[in-house]
This record gives sequence, structure tokens and C-alpha cells, in this order.
Amino acid sequence: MEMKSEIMKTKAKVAFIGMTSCKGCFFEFLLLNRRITAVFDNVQITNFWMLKEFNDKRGKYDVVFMDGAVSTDRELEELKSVRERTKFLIAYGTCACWGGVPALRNSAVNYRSLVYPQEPKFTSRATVDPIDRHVKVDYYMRGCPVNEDEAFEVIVNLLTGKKPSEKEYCVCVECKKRETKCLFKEGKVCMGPVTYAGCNAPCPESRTPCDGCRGPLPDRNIGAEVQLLKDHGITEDDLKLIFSKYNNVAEKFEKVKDEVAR
Amino acid sequence: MSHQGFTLEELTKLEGHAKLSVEMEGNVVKNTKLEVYEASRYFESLLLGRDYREAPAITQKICGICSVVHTLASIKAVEDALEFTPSEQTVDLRKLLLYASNIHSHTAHLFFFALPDYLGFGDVIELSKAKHAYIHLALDLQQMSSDMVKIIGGRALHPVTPMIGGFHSVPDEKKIAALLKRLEGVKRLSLRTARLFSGLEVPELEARSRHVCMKNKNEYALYDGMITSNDGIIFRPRDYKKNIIEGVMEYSNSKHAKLRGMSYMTGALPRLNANYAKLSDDAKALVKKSRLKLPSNNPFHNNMAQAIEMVHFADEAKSILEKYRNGMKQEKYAVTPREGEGVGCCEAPRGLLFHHYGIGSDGRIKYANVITPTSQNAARMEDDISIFLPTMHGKPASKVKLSLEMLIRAYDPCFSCSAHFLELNLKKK
Amino acid sequence: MRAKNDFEPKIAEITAVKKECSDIYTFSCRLRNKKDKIEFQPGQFVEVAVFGVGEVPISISSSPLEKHNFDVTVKKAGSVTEALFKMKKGGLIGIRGPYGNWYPMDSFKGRNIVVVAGGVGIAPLSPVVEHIIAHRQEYGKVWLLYGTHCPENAIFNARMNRWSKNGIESIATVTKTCDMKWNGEVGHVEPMFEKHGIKADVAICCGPPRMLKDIYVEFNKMGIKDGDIYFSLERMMQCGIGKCGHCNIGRKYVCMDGPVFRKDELNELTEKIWK
Amino acid sequence: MAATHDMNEKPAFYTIKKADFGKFFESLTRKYKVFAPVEAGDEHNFRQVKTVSEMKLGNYVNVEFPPKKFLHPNGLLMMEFAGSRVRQRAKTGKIALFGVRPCDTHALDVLDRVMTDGYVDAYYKKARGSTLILALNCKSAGDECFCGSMGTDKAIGFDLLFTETGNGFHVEVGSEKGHSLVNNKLFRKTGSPAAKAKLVFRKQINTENLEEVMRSSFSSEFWDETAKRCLSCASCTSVCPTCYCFDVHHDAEPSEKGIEKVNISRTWNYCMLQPFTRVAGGEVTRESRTERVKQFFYHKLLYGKENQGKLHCVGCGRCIRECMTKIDITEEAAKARSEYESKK
Ligand SMILES: Cc1cc2nc3c(=O)[nH]c(=O)nc-3n(C[C@H](O)[C@H](O)[C@H](O)COP(=O)(O)OP(=O)(O)OC[C@H]3O[C@@H](n4cnc5c(N)ncnc54)[C@H](O)[C@@H]3O)c2cc1C
Ligand code: SF4
Ligand code: SF4
Ligand code: SF4
Repeated sequence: MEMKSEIMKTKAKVAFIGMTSCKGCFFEFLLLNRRITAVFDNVQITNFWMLKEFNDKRGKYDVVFMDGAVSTDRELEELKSVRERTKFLIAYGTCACWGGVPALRNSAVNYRSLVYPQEPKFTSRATVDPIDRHVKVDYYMRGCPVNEDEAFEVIVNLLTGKKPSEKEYCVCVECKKRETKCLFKEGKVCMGPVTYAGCNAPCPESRTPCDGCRGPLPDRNIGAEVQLLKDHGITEDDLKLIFSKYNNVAEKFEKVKDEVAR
Repeated sequence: MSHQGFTLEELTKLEGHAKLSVEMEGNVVKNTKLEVYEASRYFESLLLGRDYREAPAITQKICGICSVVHTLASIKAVEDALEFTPSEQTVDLRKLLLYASNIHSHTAHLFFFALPDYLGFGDVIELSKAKHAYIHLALDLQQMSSDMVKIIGGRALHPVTPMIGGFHSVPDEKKIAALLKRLEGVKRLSLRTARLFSGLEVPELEARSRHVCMKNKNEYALYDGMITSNDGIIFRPRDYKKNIIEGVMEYSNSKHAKLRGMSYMTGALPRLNANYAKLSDDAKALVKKSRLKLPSNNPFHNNMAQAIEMVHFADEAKSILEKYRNGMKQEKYAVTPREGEGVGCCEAPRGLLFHHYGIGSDGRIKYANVITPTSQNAARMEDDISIFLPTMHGKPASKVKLSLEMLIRAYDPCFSCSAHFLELNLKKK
Repeated sequence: MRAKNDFEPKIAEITAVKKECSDIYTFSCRLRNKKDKIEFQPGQFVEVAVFGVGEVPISISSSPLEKHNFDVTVKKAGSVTEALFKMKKGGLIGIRGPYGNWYPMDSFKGRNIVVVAGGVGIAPLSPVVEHIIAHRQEYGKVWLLYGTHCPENAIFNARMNRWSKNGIESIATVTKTCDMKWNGEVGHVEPMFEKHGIKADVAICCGPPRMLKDIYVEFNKMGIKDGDIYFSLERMMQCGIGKCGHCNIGRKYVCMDGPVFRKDELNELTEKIWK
Repeated sequence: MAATHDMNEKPAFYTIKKADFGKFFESLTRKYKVFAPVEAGDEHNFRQVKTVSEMKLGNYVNVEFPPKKFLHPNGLLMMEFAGSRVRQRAKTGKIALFGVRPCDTHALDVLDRVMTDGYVDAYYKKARGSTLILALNCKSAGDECFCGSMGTDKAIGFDLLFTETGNGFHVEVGSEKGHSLVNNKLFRKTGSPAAKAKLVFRKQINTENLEEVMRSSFSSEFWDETAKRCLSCASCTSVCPTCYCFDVHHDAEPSEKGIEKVNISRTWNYCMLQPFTRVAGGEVTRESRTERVKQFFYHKLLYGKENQGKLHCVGCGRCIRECMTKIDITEEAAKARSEYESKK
């Protein structure tokens, strides 16, 4: 069967490389459970320091799952070097895609002077950045944490030589598909309407508002969402907090903030 | 091994990035440095000015592996500050969630990080490719325990249902039945796991040290209790600051904590040593049949203790689930913001975890501090290495290296967690 | 016998792959099952499946006289087409169809026809020209006007030569010569009407949306009525048989009512094909 | 599949007592998977039930999620490709839907027309053929219902139509299959059709020359205003009983030895979403929200009539109920009409 793509002729070299994050997205990958053995059988995992004793840190990779945001110079150097050696670079998880929770420090006041009396060993950069601020990204796998089914889909797609497609619609679509009752009907508020789908809406399904962990959808209607939140009693101050949780990265956030202001 | 000592450049098969350097003179260890170069994330400062309700969802992102316990400790700290007492059902469900997530975390640690060493495989990937019999045990146990977390918490990592006051949603009758079904499998596989690990041969190491854990009179404490040490120290979580001092190490992005001036161990082994009497019958029977002689001072036994804990947690989870066979009731929670300060403490899979917040009258967070198990264990790990290395005298370098890594891994350290960079202005130079 | 299922592809084998240019290949295919036939009319398309990747609508570019073998000429555009480009002779693909409507060749009899193709748009128009050649006496003057960016992308050179010899005035133009040897015209297609004295009664066109819009102005100038202007349109499709709902233009389905539309039909629709 | 009423003189009307209804239900569950409305919170949804007591009607207006999911399920596995062969994989079991409301019987009629006119969608057809439609007349209209004005308040295409009476149900037979279901001691013949409850509607669409009205207001500016409120969340299309658009996917399944099998399935997709019309190269034919909003309303209020001879809106009111920003099809239709009137 001619399904193997060019890069997969020999077993693809796949690396999991981490920067500033909680490492949850790596852990999520292990939740493939039995499916993970098929992954181990079909690709060559050359780098996964959480699992492997020997990691190839200088070689070439076919696919890299790059987890975490860039927050130190050392990470930035590594990121650039990995990009040069990688065919298909995946921004893996919200930290890598948007800056995520670590990037909250971009707006935290005086975090430096507040936090430490002396410079720690590995000094931080002035801002915490999503990786596409510094290198080209081939695919974004959003989510805090990512969804392991999506991770599997991406790996299988790469095996067949298909570029994985991004889930460019909002969480509500998945809510409806799994027949979750909309939280707005209960008077709760939700970021689902402006957030990238792909998680399969676990939060609304457990009656918890989506807090937008997958980041703002390009086709979002922020104006309508803001009006909706205000109609449900959310104040201007709270709006800022809600919209800044995962996307607190200058350009991307500024854009949303402007829209909110409008 | 040279005169000057050596460095393990990159410690693998654990959470987060770290390296180990040891300075030696002959057979005497002069200096051990566990250097964590996981980037700091300044969580405490990120919280400042944010709404108190956001604390659990933000601080759970300190660590993806023990996000459940961070969430719960954070909720407890806020509730403590707001003087809110959760309902009995809420506490039961929180405990259930803790049991499930501790089993999940232990499974991952034992099989993915620790076991390949003992079986002589490089890593779990090799184990999988070799179609080793244990790989399905590991994956199935992980699946069932993470499913339990997912059913209760909404997601397997970074749970979303727990909230200040209670839960956004609680399991109904159907979900309780689903949980019971998973639990049956968890129990069966945990027993196999415990038998497997209590049969493994571990290096001998008698590291007499201070062991610290939570204790209460009702149960094998995970969710609440007094902080107790094996040498008689006892204090309320609220008084942690008077007892635990965290120092900034110039070589590490993790802090090192000491309890009244001494390094200490926290985690499964101290828990098991202190709470043996509260174990379920099945777990007790396992201890009796194992090589474990309690109390044990061998940190390598931590893995065995984790495996035995899994059986106990499964039994505890069962009794909670039985109590709610007909489903839980969705309660209403009335939490009102007020000015206050609170501490939340829980036993994470790898040991004690403290969250501490100050909240203003406007509901905004004014102060935050988090102490993770790994930063508590860090100093103890260094001390253990200093004791352990001399016993390895004459062994080939590769063996020494492996044993050292195994020792560190036995602690189940989580460096991403410890390097969230803790609170301020302690040890000034 | 199993019930007929219009979603089930027939298996076809790739018998030859011809590189037309760097991003356009022609795949010759033969249906595996000898009993299966593909009878099609000029303008129709098939759904081509690359198993494991997806299914895409592609026009048939070979002569309609051939019943068992057929060609598709494909431009590399996304995941399915890229995967197809990696396939070799002997590879298996899925084929459904032919689908869609076609050019009403009979109604063009005795008339002067201009066929305008842009880029890979020449693929669906190739069977039109082949049909005319096969029935050359029945039609009036016929021009083929073919525009691409660069000589490199100008495909079907051999066919064009053959067509020229068989009574089709074939004009190829590139917008830039890109420093390559080029015997044809240089410039956009629009000025070619005047330059070559094209005076047609019927216009047939397939190309990118921008081109359709610009060329329509020329057709108008020439006095061709909307009822004599035919466009081959392209829309997102997932089924090709009027179920998936992706290809609608107003009430029309491009897969069923098209892909060939008369301009006067399009005028009646609520949605417009260009803004 | 539409109900015909010349059932060769076989009597069309029956009654069944409450006590017997339970027995009838049980006999059904032996042959079919039975789905019936079950109350959850303030909504009802089709859930599989084994006994009549599991069905919880309460003050049942309609199910939140329409019956289309049984006939045209999201995520349907259609075929697999393995060993250079394609095999059909869709599984269809016999199911019975109890409590289908009249508007939804019309929605099924719309789907029948779309899916089986011209090319036949074999999956839909098969599922439809193995599904019993046990319709149930309404006792009262919901706040958002407007079937009264759409001519969809009288059920069609059912196997049996139930009407609640004081001590049981009145039953109307609508198909051969329906006849075989009532041919037993539990059902008693009766001569007369059921007394129909008088429904009061709070909403309506004036369908008089609706086609002309809609055509004339396609370029009206009020659509932009509507689009400003639209979140493009596709909730309306998700719950609309007549929305059927879908994508086809090929998903490889890896095994130890690589990829040996490909699953071909389809999932719902919606015209409200921007990628719906995106083609290779990135061009989106309906890029603006306005264009997408219009596609939905025009499909429901015009194109369906033009193409299938029947409006695709059956007045169930679900899209109104589900819309977070309260976009209301009846209001949009009214705006279109007032534009039309003002232009006249
Ligand atoms: C009637 C018709 C005839 C066509 N004839 C030809 C031809 O002869 N030669 C040629 O090179 N191209 C032709 N196309 C365009 C061709 O279908 C697209 O280039 C192709 O679908 C791109 O698919 P992809 O998977 O490579 O791109 P991706 O961007 O990865 O597309 C993903 C999916 O979207 C759909 N899709 C994307 N673009 C289009 C599109 N333009 N039209 C329809 N569906 C699309 C397909 O289902 C595809 O699988 C025709 C299109 C239509 C509608
Ligand atoms: S709960 Fe949230 S995500 Fe789900 S439909 Fe409602 S708004 Fe959308
Ligand atoms: S529902 Fe929202 S918060 Fe929850 S996983 Fe999805 S995107 Fe993240
Ligand atoms: S358009 Fe709205 S009211 Fe009409 S059938 Fe669809 S969901 Fe029901």
C-alpha cells in the first residue's frame, strides 16, 4: 500500500523537546495508553528526556513536538538550533503556541524585583514568548494541556504524509456534537465561542466554563462575546483578566485587547 | 570516577531538567549540587492582583503531573483564607480525586521512569518494543486511573471541576458506576504492581534522616492533618513558615527547604513509615510479604512504598464510592470574598505541598507562596548522595552513574514543579 | 449483489505519471475491474481518493472517446494532491464518477467558439477541444487561448501543437517569460482577443476567479451574450453528489448543477460568483 | 418514505390504554433499540430506554437535539480500505424513536428529499429504512415554536402517531410497518381521528410569497447588523433538524507493522464556519460573517423550497433557543418582509 510519505520511508525521527512549561503536555502524550505502542513501533523517538535515557540532542529530526514557551536565552538558542535541524516543527501546547500561563509574567508588575534578591542561575528573558515569535512553526497543537487524541491524529497524519488540519472553529461546535447543554443557559459565562476547538469541550461537559486555554480563534467575534459576557454581569476589570489568561503575549494579546476595548 | 568528582549532565526520565555535580576528595564527598535548570516561572508574582477564584486554575499549571493536588491545595488555601468549610460530600470527592490522581502519578513514575532501570532496559520505549509483559500492565493501569481522574475532574490533567467551595459538577449515579468499574481494574492491577515492586532488589542504603509527612487520627492522611516528623516535630500546616525555611541556591532554579535547620524527606516512604497502622488490610498484607521492614530508612524503598500505597488508595476510593452509589447531589456553594490569609496543604504523590495566599477585601490576591515536594526533598537528595557514594567505592563508573540516577529517581522528583521559583527574600547572601 | 453505494470508490491503478511542469502532473489511470467503465462528457469530473489522505474532485483531461483508461491532470495544491504526487506507476487510487454536468457540445454546432483556459484550467477544457477535433466539420472557427504565469508552467505543448494542426487556432501566452525560451505570446489573455482578431459567438472559460472576472469584460465587449458564456467553476467539495452542502452558490450545487454554468444562469442566483 | 393514507382500507385509528402502553413498549424493546425523551434538568433528549418508566416526559415540548443524529450520525464510519479493497462498514441496527414531534417528522421529510433525491445516500437510506418513527402530538407549544405558521404542525411520514388522551393514547397508523405494530390485542380500533390540542404560538413566520420576499432582500443591510451579533459558533446549524452538511475524512490506523488500514468516515460541518468554503490555496468563498449568516437563513427560507419543493425550516425553534446572542429566524424573516414591503 502506497501510503508512506517520503519522510516516512525510513522511520521518522521524532523528538519531544521542552522549554518553559509545566510538562503536562508531555504527560498527556503518555495518555495515549495502548495506542502509544503503535507510535513507538512506527516512529523513532530520538529525544524524549522524560522517558529516555539517551537523547540525541544534536541530530536532525523529521518531526519535533516543541513544548513550552521561550523564557531564557538558553532556550532561545536551543529553539533556533532545533528549528534548523527539523523538517516539521510543531508548537506543542498552549505555552508554545501562545505563551500560555508562563507568559502571564509579561504583565505581572515588577515580578523581578518582587521575586528574588539575587539573580538565579539561568536568567530569564524580559518577556516569555510563544515560539513562533522566533522561529517558523509548521503546525500548532493548542491546549493547556493538549488533547492526546489530537496528538495521535497528528502522528498518524504524518505517517501518511498528510498535513494535519487545524481545528479552525470554536469550542461550541464540539459542545453541540457531544450534546452538552450550553453553560449560558445556566447563567454561567464561557469563552467557548471565541476559542479554538480540538479539545472536544471537556470543560463545558463538566459544567465548567471554558477559560480559553486553546487561544483566540481567528474568526472570533470578540465584540459579540464581550457584549454577551457583559450581559451576564462581567465587569470591565474581569474582562481583562479573562482575556489575558493564556494569551498574555504582547502582539496577540494586544490585538484581542483592542477588540475588547472596541 | 575521578578525584575531582563528576557531573551527570542531564538527568533523564523524570519531570523537568536537572543535573547533578559531585565534588569528591578520595572517597569523601565534599560537595553535592543538584542543579535545576528548568526555567523559573514566578508563579507567586503571576498571581498578584488576580482574582482569588483564578488561583487554582493558574497554580495547577505549576506542574502537569501533580496538577490535581496543586488544584486542591490551592483551593484549600483560599478556603482557609475565606474561612469557608466545605461540605462532607465535597471533602469525600476531593479525597477520591486525590486517590485516583496519586495512583495515576505513581503508575507513571513506577513504570515509565523507575522500572526500566530495574529490568535492565534503557527506557520504556525499549520495553514497549520488546513487547514486554509489563507494558500492558502499565498502560492499562494508567488508562484506568487517569480515566477516574477524568470522570471526576473533567480532564486527566489540569482538572476543571474542582472550584472554591466545591465542584462545578459531581458524579451522578452513572458516573459512580463507571468509576467503580475502573476501580475494580485499578485494584487488580495495583496488586500486581505492588507484588512486582516489592520483589525487586534495591541497593542497600541506610540513610538515617528526618522523614516528614501529614498525619491524622482517622486515616492514612493525604487531604488534611498535622505535619509530623519521625523525630517528634509536629505542627499545623498554618505554621509551616515557622518551621520550614526555604533557601535560594545560587546554582539552582529550585529552592532547597529545611525543617528546623535539617534536610528531610517527604513522600511515599515517610507516609508509609508513619501511617502503617492505617493501611487497608490488603496493603498491610503486602507489606508483610515484601522485603520492606518498616520503618525503612532506605530512600530506594520509596518506589516500593508507592506501589503499596496504590493498593491502599484503591481500597479507600472504593469505600468512598460505595457511600455514594446513588450518585452525588449537586450542592450550592456560597463563598464570599473577604480579607484573609490561608494555607492549604495536601500530600502530593511525591510529598508535602503547601499553598499560602493573602487575599484583599476586593478579592484580589495580595500575597502568594508555594512550597513543592521536590524543593523540600532537594537538600535530602544531596545528603543521601553524599552517604551513598562512598558505599559504591570500587564499582565501575557506569554502575555508579546508574545507581545515582536511580537514587534520584526513587524520590520521584518533579523539577518543573520545584522551579516555579518560589517566594522572596529568604536566604540573602 | 450488494446495493449500490455512490460513496464507494472503484479502485484504479495508475498506469503512467507524466510531469507536465514542477507542480502539475498528469496521471493516467485504469480501472481495476475490467467491467467498470468511465463514460464521460467534456467538462465532467471524478472524485479521486488517495487512501489515508482524502478525496478531491478532479476533471478528466483525456479524450472522451476513451472508455477504460482516462487521465487526470493535477496541480499540487494541498494534502491530497501532494500525496498523489508522491504516487508512482502501479499505485492504487479510488475513483468515483464521472460527476457534474458538461459543455452542451451539440448546441455549439455551426458556431464560432473561443475557449479560454487559465493555468490548470486547461485540463477540463482539453476534452472539449478533443471533441471538437473529432467532429471538426460540425463547428465554426475555434480559438484556444491559454494563459499562464511562466513558460515553465505552460503545459500540454504537444497537445497544443496537435490541436493547431487540426484546425484549432491555439494561442498561448505567459505574463512573464521568466528568462526562458518562449515562442508564444507575452502578456495577459485579455489583449489577445484584439491581437488575434477573435470574433466568437460562444465563449467557454475555466481558470482562477480573478481571470473569469476580467475575461468576462472582454466577452461583453465582443458582444457575446450571457446566454452563450460558459464558466467552469470550482468550489470546496466533499462528496461530489449533492449531499455535503459545501459547493453551493445560492441554490445551485457546483457538483450537480455545474461545474459548467452559463453566465445568465449565474445572474439569477442570490449569491454572486464575484463581488 | 412519506406516509400515504390509502392503506388499502385498513383502519387507520386505534386507541391504547395506559396500562397496555407499557406492554407495547416492552414488546418494542425486544425488537428495537428504543429511544424516547428523557428529562434532564429543563431539557429533554432522546435516550435509550428499556421500559416505559425510564421515559420521562414531564412537560415535554421537544428534544433539545433533533432526531437527525440517528439517521445521519456525526462521525459515521462509512468504509474501510485495507488490502487494496474497500469494504462497507456502516452498521445499522433497528431502532424505534418514540416521541418525535410533528415538526421533526417534517424535518425527516426534508432530509429524505435531500438525501435520496438524485444520487441516493445509501447510509441514510439504510438507517431510515430500519428506523421506526413513533410520533407524538404536542400538548402545548414551546416559547420558540412556530410550526403553526410553517404548516408543519401536522405529522407526516410516521409509522405511528400517538396523541395523549386522558387514559392512554390515540394512535394513528401511517405505514405498513405501523399496521403490523397495532395488529394485536393491546390496540383497539376507533373510527375517528384524535382531537387535536389547540396550540398557542408566540412566534410565527409569514410564509406568503416568502420566496419573493427572501429573494428581494438578499442585499439588504440588516444582514450586516445580524452578523455583528453572530458568534459563528454554529449552534443554530448544529441543532437544526434539517441541517445535514458534512465532511469526509480518511484516517489511517497504525498497527505494529505500519499503516495497513484506512477508515473513511464523515462528520458534520456547518456553513456558519469560515473554513467551510475554504479551498486549497486559502480562498474562502463565503469569507464574511454576513455571507455565512445569509447562507443559513436563505437555505432554510428559500433554497430548500427552490430545490426540494419544501422549506427547510420546520418551525421547531431550536436555533432560536440555542443562540446565545438571541438571533431569531422569525425576526430575520420579518425584517426581510418589511424590507420587501418598503421596496414595493
Ligand atoms: C469540479 C472541479 C474540478 C476540478 N478539477 C481539477 C483539475 O482538473 N485539476 C486540478 O489540479 N484541480 C482541480 N480541481 C481543484 C482540486 O479539487 C483542488 O485543488 C483539490 O481539491 C485540492 O485538494 P488538496 O487536498 O490537495 O488541498 P487541501 O487544501 O489540503 O484540501 C483539503 C480538502 O478540501 C477540499 N478542497 C480543497 N480545495 C478544493 C477545491 N478547489 N475544490 C474542491 N474541493 C477542494 C478537498 O476535499 C480536499 O481534500 C477541481 C475542483 C473542482 C471543484
Ligand atoms: S457551553 Fe460554552 S462552548 Fe459550549 S456551546 Fe455554550 S458557549 Fe459554546
Ligand atoms: S473547553 Fe476551553 S478551557 Fe477546556 S480544554 Fe477546551 S479550550 Fe481549554
Ligand atoms: S431553522 Fe431553526 S426553527 Fe427552522 S428548522 Fe432549523 S432549527 Fe428549527
